[in-house]
Amino acid sequence: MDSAAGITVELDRGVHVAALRYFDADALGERIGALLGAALPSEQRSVRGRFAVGDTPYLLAWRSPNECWVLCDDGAPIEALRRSLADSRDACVVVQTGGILALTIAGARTRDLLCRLGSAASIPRTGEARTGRFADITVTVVGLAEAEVLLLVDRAYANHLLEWIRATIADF
Amino acid sequence: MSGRRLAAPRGSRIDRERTLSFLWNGRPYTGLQGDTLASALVANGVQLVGRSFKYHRPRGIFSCGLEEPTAIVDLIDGRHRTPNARATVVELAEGMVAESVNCWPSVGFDLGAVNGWFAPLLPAGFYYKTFKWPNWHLFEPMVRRMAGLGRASLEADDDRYEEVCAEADVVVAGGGIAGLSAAVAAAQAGAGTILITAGTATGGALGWRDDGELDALAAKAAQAGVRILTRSVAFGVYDHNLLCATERLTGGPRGPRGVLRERLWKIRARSIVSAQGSFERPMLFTDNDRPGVMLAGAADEYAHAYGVACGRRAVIAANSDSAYQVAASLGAAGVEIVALLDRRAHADIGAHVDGVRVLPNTGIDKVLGTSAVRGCVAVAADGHGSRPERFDCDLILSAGGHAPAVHLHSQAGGRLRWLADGAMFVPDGAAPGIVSVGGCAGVFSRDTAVAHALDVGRALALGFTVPSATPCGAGRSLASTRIADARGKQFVDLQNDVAAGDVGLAALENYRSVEHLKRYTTTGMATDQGKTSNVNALVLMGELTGREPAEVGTTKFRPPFVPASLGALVGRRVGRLYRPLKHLPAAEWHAAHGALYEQFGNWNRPAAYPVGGETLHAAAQREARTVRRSLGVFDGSPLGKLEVWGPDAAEFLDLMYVGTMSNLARGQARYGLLLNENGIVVDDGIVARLDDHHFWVNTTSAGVERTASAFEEWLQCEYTNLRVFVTPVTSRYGNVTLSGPKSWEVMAAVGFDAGLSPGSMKHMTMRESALGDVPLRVLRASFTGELSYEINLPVDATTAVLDRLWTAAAAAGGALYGIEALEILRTEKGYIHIGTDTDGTTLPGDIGFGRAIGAKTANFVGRRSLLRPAALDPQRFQLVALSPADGRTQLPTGAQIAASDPPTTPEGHVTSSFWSPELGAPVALGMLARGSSRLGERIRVHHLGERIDAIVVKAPFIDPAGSRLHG
Amino acid sequence: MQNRYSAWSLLRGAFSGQRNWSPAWTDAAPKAAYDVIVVGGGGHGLATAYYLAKNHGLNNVAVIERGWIGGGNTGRNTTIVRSNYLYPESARLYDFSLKLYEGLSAELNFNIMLSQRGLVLLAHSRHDLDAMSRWANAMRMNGIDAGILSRDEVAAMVPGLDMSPQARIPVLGGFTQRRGGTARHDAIAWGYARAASALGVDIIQNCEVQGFVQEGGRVVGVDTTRGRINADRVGIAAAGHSSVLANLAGFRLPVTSYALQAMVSEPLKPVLDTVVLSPGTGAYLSQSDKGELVIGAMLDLFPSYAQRGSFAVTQSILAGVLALFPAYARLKMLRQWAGIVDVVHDSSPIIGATPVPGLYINCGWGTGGFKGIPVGGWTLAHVLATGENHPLAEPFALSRFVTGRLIDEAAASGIAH
Amino acid sequence: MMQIPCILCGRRDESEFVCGGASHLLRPPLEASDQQWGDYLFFRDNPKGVHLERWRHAQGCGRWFNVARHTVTHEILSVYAITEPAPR
Repeated sequence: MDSAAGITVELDRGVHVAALRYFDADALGERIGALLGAALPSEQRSVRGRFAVGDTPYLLAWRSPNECWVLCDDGAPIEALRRSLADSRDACVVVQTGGILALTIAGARTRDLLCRLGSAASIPRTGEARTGRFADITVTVVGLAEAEVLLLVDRAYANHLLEWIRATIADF
Repeated sequence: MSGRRLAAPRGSRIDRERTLSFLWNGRPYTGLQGDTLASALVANGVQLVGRSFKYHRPRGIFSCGLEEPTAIVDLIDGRHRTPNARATVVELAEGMVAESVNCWPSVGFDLGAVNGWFAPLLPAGFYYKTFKWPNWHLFEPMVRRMAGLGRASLEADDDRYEEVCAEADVVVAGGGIAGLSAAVAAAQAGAGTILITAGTATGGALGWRDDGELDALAAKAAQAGVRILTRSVAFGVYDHNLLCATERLTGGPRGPRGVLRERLWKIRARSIVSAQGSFERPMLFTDNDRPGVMLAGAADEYAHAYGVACGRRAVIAANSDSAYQVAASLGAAGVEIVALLDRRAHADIGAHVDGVRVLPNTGIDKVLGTSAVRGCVAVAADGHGSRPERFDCDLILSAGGHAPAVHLHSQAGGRLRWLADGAMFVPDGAAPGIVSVGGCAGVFSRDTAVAHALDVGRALALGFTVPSATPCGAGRSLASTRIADARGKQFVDLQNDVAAGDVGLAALENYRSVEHLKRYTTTGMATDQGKTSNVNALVLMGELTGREPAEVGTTKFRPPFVPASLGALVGRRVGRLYRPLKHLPAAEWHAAHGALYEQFGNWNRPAAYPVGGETLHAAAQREARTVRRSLGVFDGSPLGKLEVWGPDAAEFLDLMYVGTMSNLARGQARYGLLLNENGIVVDDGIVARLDDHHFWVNTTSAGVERTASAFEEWLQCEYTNLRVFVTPVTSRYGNVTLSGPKSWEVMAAVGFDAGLSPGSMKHMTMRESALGDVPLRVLRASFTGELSYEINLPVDATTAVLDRLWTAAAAAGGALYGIEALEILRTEKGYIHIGTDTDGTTLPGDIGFGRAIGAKTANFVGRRSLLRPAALDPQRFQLVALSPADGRTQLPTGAQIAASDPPTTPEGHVTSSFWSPELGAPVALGMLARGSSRLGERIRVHHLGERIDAIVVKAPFIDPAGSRLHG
Repeated sequence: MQNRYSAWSLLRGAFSGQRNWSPAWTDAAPKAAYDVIVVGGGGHGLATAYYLAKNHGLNNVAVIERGWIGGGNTGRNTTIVRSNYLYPESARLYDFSLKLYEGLSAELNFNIMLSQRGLVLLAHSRHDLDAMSRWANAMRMNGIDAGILSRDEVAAMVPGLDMSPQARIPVLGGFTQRRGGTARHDAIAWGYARAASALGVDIIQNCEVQGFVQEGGRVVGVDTTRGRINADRVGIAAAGHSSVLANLAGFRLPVTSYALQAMVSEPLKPVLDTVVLSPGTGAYLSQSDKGELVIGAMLDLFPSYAQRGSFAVTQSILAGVLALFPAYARLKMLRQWAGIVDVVHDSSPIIGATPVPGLYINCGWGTGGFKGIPVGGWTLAHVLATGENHPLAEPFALSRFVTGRLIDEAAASGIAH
Repeated sequence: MMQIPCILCGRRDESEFVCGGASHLLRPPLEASDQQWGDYLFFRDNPKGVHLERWRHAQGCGRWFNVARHTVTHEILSVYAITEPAPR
């Protein structure tokens, strides 16, 4: 964990991530509604809910019209989701755990940090998931609360992002 | 030594209680908190601060702001130098060290001043006319030494810079009264507003004249929530209303890590308000560059804002009503105004001043004094009338009118018009997204400026458009600031030493377009970017060529409005943050096992694992030999990995790759070559079928993003009917590759499933398996020609599995191997490396894929390009294997193949070349004209003058039957 | 009658109060007809006119310029001249150009300040080293000077480079063409204009071509903002605006116009003697005789006719410069601008006939037009005068985009890894 | 630096996108002549004015879409789906 006045940054090692891919969110809605208990997120939105089985909390983050990321602290529900779609010709689940890393940033200066990483237009409001250019790389930022965001980044670039963040908050 | 500190209450910006010491040209001085370096120098009576660019004439402080042409200094802090700082905007700090530029040995005695003696030989553009014989090379080194201003240090800058992005409804550039008014009105009407101001507080250059209104506005701004950036200058307007500014940070004391020195602001605004005021235009008179000649408004600002008098007795040379205000104001501050020489006829003068002798139709004929002004001689400006009159003075103030700072307006694409009355260029209507207020709109009447700015602020907040301001308040000025029949040098561009005569020469020689004028004479191209010289230059050109200034026009205004430091423009993108470098999931493990890291593409990868002081070469030889004899362990994690899924995935991959993928059985894998639409080979890889509609695609490490992008583009833009997803999974999977005859033996020892054994799993197949609870995707494919297993596994398990495999491999006599050994191994087998053995001209037929294409019926990307005449040319370069004729001499990579010595047309080149530890001889690949039909032929390669004979041989060099692949 | 430029003429100037000088070129009003019209008053167009008169004895020639001569890419580039090209066709073309440059100050009696201080290409990886070995050897085979530099040699030639072990962009060595360097860009335009004008060529500024007059499918003249001008041979040398003119004449080109940025720092005492190119970062720079660092960028990668340049590209190129030269962070950017370059798929020029008989073109130089000015003019003049493409230009005909015989100088330095 | 209105994500900085060049090119079949194939591969209108081109929100949602943009002012007149016909 890194911190400075008004901000903490923490790499979340335990998170499981999968890409849920679908041709048509509406058509798929019914099929996985039973599993997720919620509709897939619309453009640039994120959805929080609990898996029907096991009541495990998850977060869905919109990536594109054909993809959203499923985040969960447990791998089992994601594997269950993958298996339940295994015979589908309309959707699939690609596990990305370890390949996509999650950083939680919280504190009053969260927005100050984000606007030192990327353009204001790419910074999400609470409840949004915006993918954009931060620290010159692609990052999906999920607005969890007023002063709390989740950053999702390709593992290969996570170091770069963390170094940029550390250099920035060292000057806070 | 005529400058001096005035008594309080003069000096609204300084704190007389806080003294600061500084070094100027090696001598200690003191100034006050709030001083600029320039104001402190003036207060200390320092008048000579620099030397001009070409003639090395003595120069003083000319202005009080960012338009400064002559007081250019180097700042020195510790090991670092900041060259070419403008003393007029450098905030004085305790311990500051500054020195003059472009003079040697000292600013007082500068040997470069001999140039001044030869000035008649050095008119504008003289260098185009001479130094040709015998050769410019003889003269150039001398010219280079003479040129340049400050000195740069070659020590890496350890200060830091950062970039901040912001959005605003309204951003106001300029914190003077007009800008502040606009910002307050906008914020009060509900707009998110940012105000950018150069000073330490709002108020602008005329802030010291405040009567309380500014303070009231500043309070309102704070109340309305205007975000104010002080010490900041907006330097550029870019597409779609992006305003960029730099903010100077004071940062506190310098620690060992340096300081955060500057901040770049990138502000995307719905509306931009330009309120950057205006620059005073100097008068053109003979020797108008002498220390002690300066802008009138600047002397006024020094007196009132810094409590510094620039002289005791001043003569004002005027072409503008503003001079009268300065006369009164400076007189009140204790500077004696000897005379006000107004170049205009009596009828044009719209102001007056009590107690000052005003001479209409009068200008300066000459300035007395060289390193300091001692006086001047005045004559009738129109060349008729009274006889010359001499004035003793130590200060000459130049008040030629004003040039609105139309820069941001013009950068945004706004047009300009010439206002004959005020003799100035003003915005001609509004440019999209930007409105000018105050001085930069030509509005010099304070009340009108405030009223207009308030309207503008309010309207922009509410989304209305506002009519442009009507310029007013400047009075009448003449376009020309020069007297008739001026003799000697009247400097137009003070820093670049461009005199009126140079403009005349440009006119005479037909360099009449304003751009030719600029380029031929270099006027306006100095570090002050022509802020005080451009209008005078083009007015003069107009006079000389019978054109109005509007016809001559201005050069284009481009960012930056003021020079911006490269560090600030780059922000955090320095050092490791310049470009992300990717690290292996098991990076630390490899480091602990002796990896010698090198960058390959944007990956940091082990080139080899030297032991016991081995060189890279020796290590790679040992590693390659070990792979062939027993086994090697390789981290292939960077290998590109894509999952291609969907009902149409097979059809799609057929369209993408040269090879056919739709007839792969489940679990089978095939080599694929990817072309661009022009038929050029751009990537290769292996496609494995996991399920009917599910494929695993390996690409090259560097090519994965390009390949994934190409797939997406074809899917989204051309094959829109295909139902396929391409999901990159490179980072999700680690890849540990075992290669060598003992590969399976070691895997079996570690406990891998027996179903993976060479007996039950064939070459070019993929199996899903598991090691304990670690799920695996194991591919049998080989880039070494040996029995190989590419074990793809969840990335977080990479280090653990790698460690287990290595423990067993080491016990079996194996080696870790890096990229260099891999290159040796694949070259021995004649396997190509795209981008090394191929280039931007290589077609699949050139590397042996002609027959595969013939067999395929389906279309694929780039196929039509392979039917053009160029693709069918029998002379094409084709991939060959090469051996040195003597069996010993390694063919250098990049060597050219040609039968005769240069100059000649090469018929090929060596693309990959290594020493084979297995053969004890060199092996090489190359591209050779008609290569595939030249087996056994003797060729000659050329490398930097050296010639080596070689034989075209059959690939591969090792195991032609390919039996080793199968274990 | 023009002055001859020399030290003596300057001395006469000193004694005459600089009143002895004549116009460098004469501004002409358009005549009704010419033997040849050259559209475009940049370096290429002016050189074409000069060589038409000089090499082919054609003096009844007009150069038509929309704005002011040398105001396009000729006056907006980073002034680098070099001939380090990979393929024999390009090597011959560009080296012919460099050789013409080497004699140009004397030939034009105008100091173009050709400064062959050498250029250094930086190798940032072993792949780069191999590619540069190929490059250097290819050049040597084509009879052009080239050499390989070790890491230490690069460090000695280019002070200030970050050679530390932790450098993000390591420098492993390099490649040099010692005859490479810079020339004064404006002087090329003015020098050719002056020499062409002296040979009787009409230089017509502020005259925009609005259409090509055709009869029986052949070009017979141009319509301009200053009226119709007849000529049955017309050459186009308009760089980034070539497509606009081609569209007027009724055909398309394999060209896309992009903004290419450049910028200069404030003038400094000498810090950099050679031209430095870093293909890995996209940055290239040199220090002008005035002391400014002249920095070139990669393209703004979207079609544009705006001579501005995107700030994102400015930042990215300066980041590349600072990655190589960390000390330069304290320097300041003084000016930034962009030229509109005519980019062709294979980064090689197009010289020769167009689909319209009588109309010839010289374009497609993309980011490298400045170094090609002399040969571009030489070969366009040749085809205008003789109707036959010059042998040097033959491989660069428009037809290669149909046959596929591209001369790929962009990708020649290697693509995928 | 422009702002490109992504059809899904709204206005974002130009640096998040890549431009794919002219839109609405018709890909000829294998049987096309060399001339037709060359026209498709290389020859472009390259207008000084409104250009119909495709962009991808590469560092965002990854979508390709069409943009009508002026090549001098860089003003964006419209954005529309990649499958939509050219606006008249």
